[in-house]
Amino acid sequence: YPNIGRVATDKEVAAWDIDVRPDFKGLPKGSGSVTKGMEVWESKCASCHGTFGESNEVFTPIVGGTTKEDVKAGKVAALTDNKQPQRTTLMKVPTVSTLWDYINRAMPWTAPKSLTTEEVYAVTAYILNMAEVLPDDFVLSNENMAEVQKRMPNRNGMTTNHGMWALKGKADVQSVACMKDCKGETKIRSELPDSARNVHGDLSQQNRSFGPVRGVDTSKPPST
Amino acid sequence: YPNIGRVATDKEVAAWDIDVRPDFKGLPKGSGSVTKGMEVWESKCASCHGTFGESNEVFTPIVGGTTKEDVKAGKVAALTDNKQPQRTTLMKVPTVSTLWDYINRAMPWTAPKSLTTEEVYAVTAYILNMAEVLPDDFVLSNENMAEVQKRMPNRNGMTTNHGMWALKGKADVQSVACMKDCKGETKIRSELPDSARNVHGDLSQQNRSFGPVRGVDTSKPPST
Amino acid sequence: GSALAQAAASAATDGDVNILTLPEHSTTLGKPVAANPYGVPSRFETNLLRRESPGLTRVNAASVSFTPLQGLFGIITPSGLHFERHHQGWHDIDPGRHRFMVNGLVKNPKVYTMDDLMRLPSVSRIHFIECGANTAMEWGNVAVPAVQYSHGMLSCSEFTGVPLSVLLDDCGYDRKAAKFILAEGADGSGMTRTIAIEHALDDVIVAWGMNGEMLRPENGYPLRLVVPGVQGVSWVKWLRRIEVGDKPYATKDEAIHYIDAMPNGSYRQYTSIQECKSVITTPSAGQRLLDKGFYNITGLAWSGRGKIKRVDVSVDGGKNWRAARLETPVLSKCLTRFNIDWVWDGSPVVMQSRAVDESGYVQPKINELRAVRGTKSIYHNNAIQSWKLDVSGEVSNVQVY
Amino acid sequence: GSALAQAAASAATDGDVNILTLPEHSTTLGKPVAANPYGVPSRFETNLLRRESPGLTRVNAASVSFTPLQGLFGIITPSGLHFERHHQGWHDIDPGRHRFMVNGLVKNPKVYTMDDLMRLPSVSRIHFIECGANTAMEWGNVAVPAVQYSHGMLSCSEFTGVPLSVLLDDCGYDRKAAKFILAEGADGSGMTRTIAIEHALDDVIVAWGMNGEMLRPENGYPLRLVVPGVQGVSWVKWLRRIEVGDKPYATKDEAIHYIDAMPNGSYRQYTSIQECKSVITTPSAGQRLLDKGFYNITGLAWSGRGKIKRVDVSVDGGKNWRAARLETPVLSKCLTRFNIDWVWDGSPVVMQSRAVDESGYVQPKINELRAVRGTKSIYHNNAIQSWKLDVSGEVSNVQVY
Ligand code: HEC
Ligand code: HEC
Ligand SMILES: [Ca+2]
Ligand SMILES: [Ca+2]
Ligand SMILES: [Ca+2]
Ligand SMILES: [Ca+2]
Ligand SMILES: [Ca+2]
Ligand SMILES: [Ca+2]
Ligand SMILES: [Co+2]
Ligand SMILES: [Co+2]
Repeated sequence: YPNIGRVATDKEVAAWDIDVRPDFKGLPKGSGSVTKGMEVWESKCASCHGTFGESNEVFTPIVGGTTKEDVKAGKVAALTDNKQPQRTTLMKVPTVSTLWDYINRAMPWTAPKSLTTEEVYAVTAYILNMAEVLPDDFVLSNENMAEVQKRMPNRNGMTTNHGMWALKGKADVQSVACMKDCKGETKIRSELPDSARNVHGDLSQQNRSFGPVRGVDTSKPPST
Repeated sequence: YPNIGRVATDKEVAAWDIDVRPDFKGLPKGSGSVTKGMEVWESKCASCHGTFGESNEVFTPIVGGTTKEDVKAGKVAALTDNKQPQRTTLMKVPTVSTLWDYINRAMPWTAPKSLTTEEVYAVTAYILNMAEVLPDDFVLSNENMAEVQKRMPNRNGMTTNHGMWALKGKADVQSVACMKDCKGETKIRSELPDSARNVHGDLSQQNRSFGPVRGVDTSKPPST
Repeated sequence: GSALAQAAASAATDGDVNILTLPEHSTTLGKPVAANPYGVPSRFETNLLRRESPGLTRVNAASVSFTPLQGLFGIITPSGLHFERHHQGWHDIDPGRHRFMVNGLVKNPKVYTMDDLMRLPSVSRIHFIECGANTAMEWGNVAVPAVQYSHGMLSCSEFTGVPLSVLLDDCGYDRKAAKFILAEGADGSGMTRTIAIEHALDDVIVAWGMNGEMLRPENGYPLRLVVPGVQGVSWVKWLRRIEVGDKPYATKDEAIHYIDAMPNGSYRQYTSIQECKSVITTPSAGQRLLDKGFYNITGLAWSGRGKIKRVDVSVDGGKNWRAARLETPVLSKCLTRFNIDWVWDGSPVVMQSRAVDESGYVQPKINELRAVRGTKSIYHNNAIQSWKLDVSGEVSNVQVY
Repeated sequence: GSALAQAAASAATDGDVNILTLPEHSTTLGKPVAANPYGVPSRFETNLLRRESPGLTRVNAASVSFTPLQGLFGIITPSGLHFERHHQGWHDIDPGRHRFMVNGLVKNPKVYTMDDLMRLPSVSRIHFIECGANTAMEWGNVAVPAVQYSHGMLSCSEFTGVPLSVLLDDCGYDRKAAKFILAEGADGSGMTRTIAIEHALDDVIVAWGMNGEMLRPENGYPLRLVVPGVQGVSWVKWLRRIEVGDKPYATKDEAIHYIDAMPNGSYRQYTSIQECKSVITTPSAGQRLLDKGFYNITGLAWSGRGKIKRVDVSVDGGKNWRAARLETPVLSKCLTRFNIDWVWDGSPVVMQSRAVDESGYVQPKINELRAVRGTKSIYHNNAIQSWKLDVSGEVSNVQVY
């Protein structure tokens, strides 16, 4: 394609190529301590995510629901027993690179990409410290990330054994299209709770005032 | 389709079924004189179409370009010799029903469907009188419309001998898709006159400021 | 190209400042969802608008606004840019009070509300609509500076409605006597057009939907006729009535206008089908190429007689032609977008496209059209369009044969 | 139905006053062309809007607005009503300053301007986009009152752009080593998603056009990735970069979200394909039928694995099914609208639709999904949707099995 595009300079690639993979390809050299991370957290993160990463105010909690046993097993038990009311970030995330990469590119939310490399290392360390994955005196660095990965509470929590990635993958749920006198129960198992009827506003205002149907006036209870 | 639509009442059909066909189906009983038509014209039509139907202000002229010979022949000569600068309504219209129907449904332009039946007869008569198709003392009515039709200057001016009506009609122009070393002249026969360059405004403002091309700044002459 | 120049300049050094210095949107929080509950185009998209052609008509309520084909993609016309042609202005009609009537040669003349109509079995189909007067200004010599004005009485949308055949059946139309229908609008002009019963029963739709939502007011809200393949004037807007009859109606717009002047002084009446046509939209007249090198030549082809079979493109004024890629799906009586690779070496070029439809009809040259129909015809100009590219990069409108 | 009542009342006498007394728009002159150079919907079309679901997210710049499927027609989503999902808000980016980079396992890492990209060979294709979290609120019990909220993270548009394969070729990607690509956005979230190279080379488009015009800002203006069949989060908006790599990237939205919780406590990672699904849009929950009699039941079906083969509709809660009419063209990874005739006799009804795609996959019941995936899965709920019609005419959301 003559005269279309041009070769990127090294500096241009460096400016944008910020992704960090699970094998730490892309991870810049550097380090940051838990102590420094606490400073970063309290000044730049806690207002949204809570002092302990527990806040549900702007997003689901980041920290919580993981145990020392999970760190050993690499599988978060609360994901099976469902005792934790919400699934926190640390309960789910299998890879420490994911945290590093995401904080580096997107946090703090209103000033993404404003953290220094040290700050990203530090605050990542601090989050893992809050979750008791890393000790108080830990200094996270490109050198020891692989070791830290081995302590991620849900590092063994993922499977790619399913058919929803490959274009010709096999579906896990196999239904059958019965056409006549189909067996099995056809009972109503769940209905809209009354409390949810008008939560989205009056539906009569969310449909046309003409046509085959009208919107239901959900500010009133159902007529039956 | 159970419970869809309902039968129209006679009055409803009468209120809307106003079309008048070339065979005068739909023409209501009534009449109107050329004299009365002149009143209507001067009070309700002339401001737009001109006192003699000649105005080019809001639309092409209604009257003009037809002759006594055309009335006899039923074919307007100026359509062949192209001596008339513009083709007026009366040069083209083959059917008097068309005038009656259109004036009745659409004129005057800012108050369509406001004329009485008598006014429509009258002003139709007056237009034909201006064109010297009908005499000054004529009274047009549902009874004599068929006679008037026989005096329409271009009543024989139409042909339906073409392939552009039927779904499978035969095309009149048959080109051939030559692919290589095609013969025949490929000369530029006509170019945009300089005077037309900027008439539609500056084209640089009518194209995106990015993409494969830019709009030409037509406020300046071409660069060659 | 200040952006281009800038990019080139900084590229010579460390790189493009637009890359090296992260843009504001990469380092700040953006706007919330539903900031626009009904979204609008970017603030940078203010140039492509429906525009009038000065002097084409004398009053702008009986006039045309043209679709900016020069910058559109694919086949769907954004509804906000659909061309307009009104004869007595447009209205925003209350759909709750709109009524639709079928009368004439039917067992039961009926009245339908919008509620009634929208309960009936509906279909959605993508069709082009072209005004019979599209490209009229160019029957004689070159007259307009851009494809918006030469070809912009052309749009293409997904229309939804009930097949007219369903309604005619519902009213019990007279299968023996019925030969024509009359469609009538509710606007001041009471626009009326005759349609053959075969066509009416074939693929005509009484439509309320356009591109997924209700028709826009300018396009007939809440109801218009869709008459695939036929000139736009028959797609009666603000539709209020269909009459079934046994003779054509010779309405104003089929006895005084939309008639085709022949060289022998006669007029062809009832010419309604829009024959096969195509045009290159980018690059096109009034545009400037910034650079030599690769370009995707792209344009539109359509036929009122069915599907597009092939589009050929010439970049040497018609001596040699190459078949372009047709985008899929190729649908009947619908725009088909074509694309073809091309490298501009900086020399002057005349580019043209030529469409062939499934009936085998080949889009003609303007001189071929004129040989049969003369130069006064106005309507139905489907000639091959030529664009001249100058060494300066400027493209202009020319006629070539 | 005051209009209905009025019509009925007057019909008893001489007829409907809306017919007998000509409406104002039939007796006056309307508005001129280009009154709106970029047109907008009728003043009577103010109810169908993108809306949020209260409580779904805590901040509205990392949230969703839903498409009002309950009143749309055909398959094209009006661009103003395209659903929104932003992670760090939306921006209206200056296209003159926007750059696109390809790097990684390529011979030449390259930078393209919008000018460059839009000169390349382009394609236009109609595809659905569905958020992986569409219908998530209903993995457990019934939670939302209308199809806008249960299924409205779904839209369908004609997208135009350059095939990603063209760009990868242009940069000389490493045919042996390349296994994945990473797509990255220019917004604050720098949205990143991994895509398999087979998919990237298949039908992925680097798109600038949507429904004939440029993308809307909320949908990624001026550039987004189109990844047909795959959940919306991969259709990276405000696209700035593609990296070619040999391993997946486990980005935040593929390691913490858009992972599917299984009953054994594990998560399925890299589940991207949107499996076959359908829903009746009219009548649907939150709507009321005014009357017994004929209705056109209509809805949408789609599959990330190709074309829709069949859609069945039941009006007895799943005991008996009839095949619906599919509107044409039926396109791959595109919405397909279905319609079926139905007469309501006034008794209670549970209506459902069930789609089958060309792979033979049958849209499952919610209990069949749960039997495999449990109730915590959130994403990829493609269960059969049931609507209950009450004797009062009110339709509501229920789960039936
Ligand atoms: C102004 C509010 C705000 C601030 C300040 C903020 N965040 Fe966030 N954070 C959010 C929101 C909102 C999200 C969810 C974004 C989304 O939906 O993609 C989020 C997501 C995250 C996540 C991913 C959680 C998950 O499960 O997806 C991490 C990790 C995170 N923030 C860390 C931080 C760190 C570290 C800082 C400070 C350096 C910080 N945040 C500052 C609002 C904030
Ligand atoms: C306010 C301006 C105005 C007034 C007043 C007016 N007209 Fe018109 N007339 C027009 C315009 C504009 C058109 C073209 C409409 C169109 O484009 O369809 C027209 C068209 C016509 C035509 C059709 C001409 C053709 O060739 O299509 C006839 C006949 C006509 N008018 C007769 C009348 C009569 C009779 C009256 C009075 C009773 C009248 N007009 C009053 C503006 C006016
Ligand atoms: Ca260049
Ligand atoms: Ca990288
Ligand atoms: Ca706090
Ligand atoms: Ca009824
Ligand atoms: Ca009649
Ligand atoms: Ca005058
Ligand atoms: Co027209
Ligand atoms: Co999503």
